[in-house]
Amino acid sequence: MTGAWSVTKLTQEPTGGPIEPLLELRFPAQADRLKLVRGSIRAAARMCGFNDTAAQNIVLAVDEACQNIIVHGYQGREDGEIVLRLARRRDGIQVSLVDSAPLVDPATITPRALTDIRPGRLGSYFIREIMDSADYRPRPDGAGNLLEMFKRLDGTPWQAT
Amino acid sequence: MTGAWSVTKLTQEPTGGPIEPLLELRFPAQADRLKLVRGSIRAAARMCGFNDTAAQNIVLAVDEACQNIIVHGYQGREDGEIVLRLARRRDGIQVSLVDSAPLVDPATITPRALTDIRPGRLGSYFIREIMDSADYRPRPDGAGNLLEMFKRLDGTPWQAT
Amino acid sequence: MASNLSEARNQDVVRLAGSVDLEHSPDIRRTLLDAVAERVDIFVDLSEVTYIDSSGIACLVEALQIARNHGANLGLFAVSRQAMRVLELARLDMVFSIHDDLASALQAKP
Amino acid sequence: MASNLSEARNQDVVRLAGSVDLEHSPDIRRTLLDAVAERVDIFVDLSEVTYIDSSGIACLVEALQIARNHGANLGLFAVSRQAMRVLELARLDMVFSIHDDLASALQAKP
Ligand SMILES: Nc1ncnc2c1ncn2[C@@H]1O[C@H](COP(=O)(O)OP(=O)(O)O)[C@@H](O)[C@H]1O
Ligand SMILES: Nc1ncnc2c1ncn2[C@@H]1O[C@H](COP(=O)(O)OP(=O)(O)O)[C@@H](O)[C@H]1O
Repeated sequence: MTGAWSVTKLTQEPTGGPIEPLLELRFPAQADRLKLVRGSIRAAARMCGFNDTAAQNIVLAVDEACQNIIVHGYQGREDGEIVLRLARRRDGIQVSLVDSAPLVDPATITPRALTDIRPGRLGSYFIREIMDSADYRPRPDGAGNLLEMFKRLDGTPWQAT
Repeated sequence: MTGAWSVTKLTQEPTGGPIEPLLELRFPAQADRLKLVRGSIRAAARMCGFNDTAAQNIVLAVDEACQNIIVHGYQGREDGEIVLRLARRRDGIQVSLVDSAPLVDPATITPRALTDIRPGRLGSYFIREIMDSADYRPRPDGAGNLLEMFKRLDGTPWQAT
Repeated sequence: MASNLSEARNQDVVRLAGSVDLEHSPDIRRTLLDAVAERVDIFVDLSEVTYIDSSGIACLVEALQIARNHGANLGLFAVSRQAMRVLELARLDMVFSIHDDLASALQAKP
Repeated sequence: MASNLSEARNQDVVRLAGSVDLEHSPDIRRTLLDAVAERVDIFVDLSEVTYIDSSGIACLVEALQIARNHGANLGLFAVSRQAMRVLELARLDMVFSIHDDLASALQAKP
């Protein structure tokens, strides 16, 4: 893996067939809201064909991405909002996160090394371990970030680009 | 109760203090989407202070209101959308449902009588049994309906107006 | 949250599981109406029901009515806590004959 | 989904329950750091943990490091399936000493 882990084959070449929107969730970027969305993520993953363990892992990855927006993106700003979109593809689940926080440089998101036994950098590590891709880019209108994540049904492991 | 059960004290005289938005959910008006939102409703009700049995009842009431929008409002129209807003008040939970279906005449929503042993009219019966108020009115822009429901924390029974 | 629904017909027993909701009630209705069409007493196992809504309750009520029209009965047994809460809300816990398990349901047959 | 979190300090045992997540980890961190400050071995009961995220894992790792710096240890016991899944994902199941129950944890004390 070469520094950033942001650009993946997924967004360059969508091959998974049509994207079916399942549910959009919109909530204030606050830690106490995350418990409200976990059940939806889990049920959406089940609906996309994942078993319950896989679905719980997907919940963790999406939750971690939301936490990063709350903690690092908005840095505790009270009026921040997160939009979470869940969509089904024939070959997996697609999860999008939209924020209005300052633009993120994906190169700064460096997951911990496997041998690291320190408290930090676990969130991005979980996202990378669990999802097949996570693609950070600016929103088209430039007013924030768009994080597009995908998890394949067959469980093909993470492919660095 | 005088025919319709739509107008309640709640919207005429909000006395419960500030309304804190918890979560907004937006989904296609389809039966297979309801399982995606139940967990959020339950967690929101718990967050508002309801015990788990009360929270499960609130899930049922909101689910029934969504079903009525799917079945009676959109009548199976595939492009219909439902917006569900969950908010916390000091004295309970407020749930709003927004649709773009033809305008409903609240007078036509007649829950089953207690002695009725027939398959229908159970949905509005559950809503009335469980919630403290359910107020149907047109959206301000006239493009659909707004259903505002409230459940008090102390469990004061339904008050007809 | 899981919506896995399984119905197993075994003689006069129908087993419902998971979410007995708007998504699954068309299938469940078919199963129940097929069962009561045979004009024998039917017992419905609700032990694995995690969620039931008005459409699920309506299936049970409709099947009960048809059974009674035939001079037969439709009883419920091993009703999960979730399902019992909703039956009680609907005030139908006194309308259905409800049994702890299949053995007592069969015992109670007239 | 429930986020009820209870921590009970009882000698060298800390019990975590419910969601060990971003909402609750500041309190949990305080509890764990207070516990390891006493420079004795600490055992953490994770049997009732229904959800744990990176912030919860980070609390455990930080407390483990402080304990080790004191020449003490921090062990986990009765780890719930949910918590074990996340510890394994983090490859920390080999870093913590993990015991089936408190008795075996105490037995394993050097
Ligand atoms: N949404 C984001 N906005 C800004 N920076 C981010 C975002 N997500 C991750 N980062 C950066 O990546 C780093 C690693 O994130 P993570 O692995 O979740 O660990 P931690 O949150 O413990 O630092 C963060 O410290 C932060 O600098
Ligand atoms: N959102 C709605 N839009 C239009 N009509 C509605 C709506 N909700 C309820 N109704 C009317 O109220 C009646 C009673 O609803 P309900 O008690 O849920 O029973 P059922 O759905 O079994 O008819 C419906 O048959 C319908 O005519």
